[in-house]
Amino acid sequence: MSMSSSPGEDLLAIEEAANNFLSQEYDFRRRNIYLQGTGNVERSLWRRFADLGWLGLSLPEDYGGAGGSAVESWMLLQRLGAYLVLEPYLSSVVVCGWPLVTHGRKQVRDRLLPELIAGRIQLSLALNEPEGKHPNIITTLATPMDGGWRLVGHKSVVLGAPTADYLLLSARCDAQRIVLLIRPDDAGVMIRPYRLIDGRTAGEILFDGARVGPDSLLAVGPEADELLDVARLAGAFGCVAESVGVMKAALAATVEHVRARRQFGQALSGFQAIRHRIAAMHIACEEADALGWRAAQAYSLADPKERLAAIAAAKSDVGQSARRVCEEAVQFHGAIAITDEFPVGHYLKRAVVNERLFGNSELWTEHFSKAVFGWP
Amino acid sequence: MSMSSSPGEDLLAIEEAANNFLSQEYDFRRRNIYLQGTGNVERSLWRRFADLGWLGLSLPEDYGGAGGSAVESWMLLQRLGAYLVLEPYLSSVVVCGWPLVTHGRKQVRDRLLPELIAGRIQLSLALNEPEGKHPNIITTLATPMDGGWRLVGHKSVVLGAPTADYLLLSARCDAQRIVLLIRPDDAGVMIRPYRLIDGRTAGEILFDGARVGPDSLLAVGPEADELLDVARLAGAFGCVAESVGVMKAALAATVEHVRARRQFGQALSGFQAIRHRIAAMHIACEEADALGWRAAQAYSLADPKERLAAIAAAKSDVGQSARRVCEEAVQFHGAIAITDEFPVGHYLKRAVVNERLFGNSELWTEHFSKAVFGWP
Amino acid sequence: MSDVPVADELGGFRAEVQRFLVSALPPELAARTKAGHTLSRDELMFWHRTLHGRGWVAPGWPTEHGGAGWSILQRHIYDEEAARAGAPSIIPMALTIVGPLLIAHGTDAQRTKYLPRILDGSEIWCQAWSEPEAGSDLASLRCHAERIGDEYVVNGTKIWTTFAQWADRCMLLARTATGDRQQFGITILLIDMKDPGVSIRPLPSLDGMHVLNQVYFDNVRVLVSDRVGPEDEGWGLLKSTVGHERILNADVGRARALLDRLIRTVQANPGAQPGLRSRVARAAIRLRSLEVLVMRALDSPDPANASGASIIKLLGTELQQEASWLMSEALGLYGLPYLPDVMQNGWQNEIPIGPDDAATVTPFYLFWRKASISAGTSEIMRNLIAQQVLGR
Amino acid sequence: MSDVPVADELGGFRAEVQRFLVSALPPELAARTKAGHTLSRDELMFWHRTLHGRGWVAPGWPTEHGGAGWSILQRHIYDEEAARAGAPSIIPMALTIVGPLLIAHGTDAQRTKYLPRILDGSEIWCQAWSEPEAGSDLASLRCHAERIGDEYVVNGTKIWTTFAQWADRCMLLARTATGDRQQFGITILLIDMKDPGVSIRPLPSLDGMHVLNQVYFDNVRVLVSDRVGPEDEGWGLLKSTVGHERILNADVGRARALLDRLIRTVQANPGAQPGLRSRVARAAIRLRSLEVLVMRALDSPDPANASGASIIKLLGTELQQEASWLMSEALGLYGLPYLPDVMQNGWQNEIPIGPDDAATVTPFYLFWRKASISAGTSEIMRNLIAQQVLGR
Repeated sequence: MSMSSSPGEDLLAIEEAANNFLSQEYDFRRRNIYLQGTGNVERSLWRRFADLGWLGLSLPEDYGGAGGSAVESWMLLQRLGAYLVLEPYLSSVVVCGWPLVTHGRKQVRDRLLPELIAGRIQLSLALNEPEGKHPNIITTLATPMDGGWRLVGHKSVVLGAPTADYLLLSARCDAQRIVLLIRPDDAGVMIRPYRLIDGRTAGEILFDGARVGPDSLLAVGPEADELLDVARLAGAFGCVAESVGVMKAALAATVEHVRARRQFGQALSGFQAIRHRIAAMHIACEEADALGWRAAQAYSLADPKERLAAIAAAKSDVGQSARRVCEEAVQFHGAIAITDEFPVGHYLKRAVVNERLFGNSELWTEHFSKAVFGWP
Repeated sequence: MSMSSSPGEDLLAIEEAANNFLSQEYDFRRRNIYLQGTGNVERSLWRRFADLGWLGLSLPEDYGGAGGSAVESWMLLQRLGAYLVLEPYLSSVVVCGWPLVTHGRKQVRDRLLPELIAGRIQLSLALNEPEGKHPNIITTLATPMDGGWRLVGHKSVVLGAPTADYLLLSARCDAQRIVLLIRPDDAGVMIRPYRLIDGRTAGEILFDGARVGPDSLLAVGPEADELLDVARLAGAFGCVAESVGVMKAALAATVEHVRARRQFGQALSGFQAIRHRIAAMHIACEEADALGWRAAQAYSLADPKERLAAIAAAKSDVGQSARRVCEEAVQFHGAIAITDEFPVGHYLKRAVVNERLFGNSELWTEHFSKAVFGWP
Repeated sequence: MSDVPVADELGGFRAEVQRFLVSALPPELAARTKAGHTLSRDELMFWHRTLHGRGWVAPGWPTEHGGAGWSILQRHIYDEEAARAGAPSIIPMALTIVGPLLIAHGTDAQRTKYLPRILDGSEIWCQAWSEPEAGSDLASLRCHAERIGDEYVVNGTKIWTTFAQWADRCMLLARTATGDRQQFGITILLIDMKDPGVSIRPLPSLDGMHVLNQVYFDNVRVLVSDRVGPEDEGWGLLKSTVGHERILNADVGRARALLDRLIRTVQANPGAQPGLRSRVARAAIRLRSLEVLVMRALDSPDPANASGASIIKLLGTELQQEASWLMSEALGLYGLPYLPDVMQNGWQNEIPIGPDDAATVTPFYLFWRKASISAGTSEIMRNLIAQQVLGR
Repeated sequence: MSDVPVADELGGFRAEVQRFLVSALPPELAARTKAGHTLSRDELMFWHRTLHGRGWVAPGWPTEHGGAGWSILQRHIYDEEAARAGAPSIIPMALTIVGPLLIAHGTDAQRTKYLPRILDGSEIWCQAWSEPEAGSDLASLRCHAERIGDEYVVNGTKIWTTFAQWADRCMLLARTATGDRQQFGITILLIDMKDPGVSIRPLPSLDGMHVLNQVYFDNVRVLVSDRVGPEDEGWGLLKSTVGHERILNADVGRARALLDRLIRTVQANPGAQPGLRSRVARAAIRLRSLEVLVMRALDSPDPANASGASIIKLLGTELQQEASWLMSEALGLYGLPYLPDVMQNGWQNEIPIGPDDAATVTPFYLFWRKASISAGTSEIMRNLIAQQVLGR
């Protein structure tokens, strides 16, 4: 198949539309108001995301989506990052929606995806556990009982959990992995909600003998493994896309600042040491954008190893470099960027969170080495 | 005990004397002439080193030395690095001489050390083997035979081997390690000599059934282990000291160059990006000097763990930072530094070799973690 | 981690400091400091008064003014031991700047009026220096004081004023004249924060805490008797007083406390990745070199102007920033929740989310990006270092 | 490593290049190139003539002048495949600079006289641009040409002249006038290296090899008919011609070949440390991003001036330097011996010291520090990038 090196006009149109909407409805002042909310009042915005076609952008037309591929989401997610959008788009649409296109019980998918695309529900993947860093280790136990399951365990730092209508829960059942679809208000499910440092919601989920019925089964065994793999890759890719948007926004703010701000009789942009470091920030943005774009395109490749390699390469690079670019942005802005009133520090927060979610740079460098060189 | 934070006047006098001699007898032009030699003609210089008191500087007075501690050598070794001295001071005096002060059979030590201090012999430690990076793995076999040993094995990249009068050889004998003192002209010992990229001599040593007599025994078992440990630490420390001298010299040359060289109508030293990077070079030199100084002082500490930690910290840092400072020096000098006629590239060569000898930064970072944090 | 070697004769002093800390520092307070909790005003002032009781609250002041009269080396030793023990850092402005300035350049009346209340903690001070358009280039400040009779009338605004919300008094840099040299025409005034025309806008930091403020002066009247030194000459007075602080600002004691905490975090987390461990070791190695550089600066005849002072400020802050990041990374996902109540009060009756002291770590990392910005940005430090090496 | 995605329509071209390389490139030569041996003049000229036989020796020239008329994308594809196959890089100066310059700005007589002998390899060219006091700031050059009748008389010296020792002819930048703008008054002259007054001083490089030279001109006489373009206007001609080269200079093909060699070295060395492996992976990841950036630049309407060109030059050379260092490091102690004969001729009848191709690695690392210096230093690239981002 033929691949392009940069987004074409159709994709740029998505970017422009997103900018138009977000600059109106999600400027930094409005965002601060949303941030004061409980995390659940913005369903009106969520429904507008649906109206804008964002929720179904890369989901199949059969379910009411636009049938796009990952490159369309690549454009949108960058904007959601750049505007520091708090809604659980990543956790709901990308991490849960994308795997449901191809994996899981068909009845469940056919029911959930149209609801998701229409903006009527939000989803969250309950995967991480407190014990280990490695997401493959699952200790939450699903014991078969009365045709359904009894759940005991603890899921930690679950992105989007507090507002989710459904949770995709990974658990161990006998020697296999299993993915169940449960509701936060199922008996025996307790969520401790909080915000992350970047303002997005997350929570601890405790299962103390919760009981769920037989219809909650989503996938089991190899099917569950694959679903979780797809979800993790989607999560990594989504973090990359958001963070590339974040770092570009941080760079743009910094360029504007150093041109305007004067010190010792000249604009900051006149100091060569600063100029060279801003050149380095720009290069980091270009490299990150190139890797993210390649990862987005890799979603259309038949070769799953190349897809893994492309996403791993991007997550490995962008995690760190987005944070470093944002640290530089803070440094060049000076003390103003240490205040919570000013957007630049929030770019750094978002970059920090995205660097760590779904595996950090070191982990994905290992994934890359394994996929490409066969190194253990 | 009381420790000072910087060298006092007595130590500065050693530095000054070394500078006086080397700037006369070992300027870069003369060095190039020495470099054209076979590697063995400079015994006249070696004997002058003895006359200057350098060979016995940190060796006991009983053997004719000056009875100094490691801090005296710290001053001298930096100068030997800064002047890119080719003589096997490090391999002979530091790597072999220092452990012989405290370890090995007394008859042998009593015979060798006075000869070494008087400049009549050179020594070399045959430790590394081609199989592994880790110096603890010894496969060279010493089989007891007729009261002596039969030797089969291969020692690789042995610093100073081509000019050594005696080799300290590590080998395996039954389940223990053993250190033997052999001569390069012993039957069955073959040396393939070469220069390293920095001009110092080294060689491969092949033992194909060589036979050595009972009097060649230097140490066996735990005594051999200790002797080799002391030698490795001494080698690491010596590389640090040399490289700190090298990086200071590279910085000094760079400072001179950027002040003199004009581009686009101003001195290079007027460009802020260059100024900040030269500040970083200076900081790297200060940090390296501080760690090296602390390591030199640690030789006087009773606590062997702190000595190991101090030397490991220094080798871990200085290996990399000396190379990076020299790479910057080359970059700022431009094309002239790519020519072999100009000293700056030779600083880089020396830094590269010292970074790798006796274990690289990564290895010594691990040693440090183990000694200080108990990490595996 | 081993101690940096220190001359014997101060061993006795170190032991005295240790004894005091053991007896005077409540374990709960030490635990809160070590866990990085945001301390309350009461907690900070409790420790201020405790130090005052021991005569140590103003370590650098001469004894005749109620100070401890310590050398900079003794101050360094105290800082080290205090950080190790988990003693809080008290609110510093009055003790490190205002006091020394008054002692050197104030009038007897000013000293009599202000110093005792600084020492006993009955008045908290802030320093109003930076302005929205004058940060690193402090001399370009514009907040203006006009002399009218025996008063100055101050108009303008100051920013990044630490603890202005608690301050009773303020040391202000105001412009009284403009000329060719920006440094000329700056005057130091002492202001009562309760005076009419003084108002404060809180500036919450990235960690959500309230430390920084913007202060507005709207026709605030100050008696000429509350001017320190001659009119227009404040810049020179200030430069001659701030001196030492750059070395102590590196706060090796705090860096070591941070690193110790980092190492405990990594130890407690056997899954920590090898790359992270290696970076932790590198940070520990850099701390060792910083310790030697600090000792060298302190041993030099004029520590304040020792050529190493800028390097120490730069390295010290970089190292603290690196350690705070590594600690956040070592916590993995548990470094991400934002729990402001827990940052202040610790876990009360709930089961902690993640390790006990996790909540303070990433917010500290975020707030502490400030370290390379305040008290001379890292860029200014590099300019100074380059000047020492290259001239001009 | 996977290929960068490329539009279908060039698949046929790539296959054609591959077929040619398989049939025309002797395996021994490919092996020597891949092992990094220093190739002889005969080997380089053999490959020059082979390419000439296929019509590909001047890929960027228009076909009417005997070139291949390739687009820059085709040239990139050729470079990739050539690097992968182990084809040598031929002596480039005449083909990438002199030829395009004569085609654009030369006279018919100059083209007729010089181009055929460039193409068939019967004349080797060097370019004499830099001077001891004019490196990055090339326009400050001082080598001087004085017009006397229908001749110029050249006096001065040039440095870093690659392969001057083999060159039959030289393209010289000489100063013919001085004025307010340094760029004015530079004239391009074509010189026969056998002319009286031309002499050469070899400048061995850090790897001990002889590639660079200093060239002296002592009253060398050049006919006005050997001037390219108008007097004093050489700078503008040159700038309009050098264009593309910056993207191709990044030489992604070579970077990938280096990285492939690096990965083989690491694979063959199971003791390679985890830190090293992780840095190798990082380099491979950066190569991926460079591939996309190069494709973007090549896809843009004006690749030579695409804003990415400076980034590509900077990243490409950094990546090659990093890969060459990592390869040296992966060899451990066997990266240290200096064996100049083996660098040129490989191991003959001896047992190799260390891995077969170890001898070329560290010398290449040393020599290749040049990559961030020549053809625009990394500092100049950063200046250009900053200008694009920040203006001014």
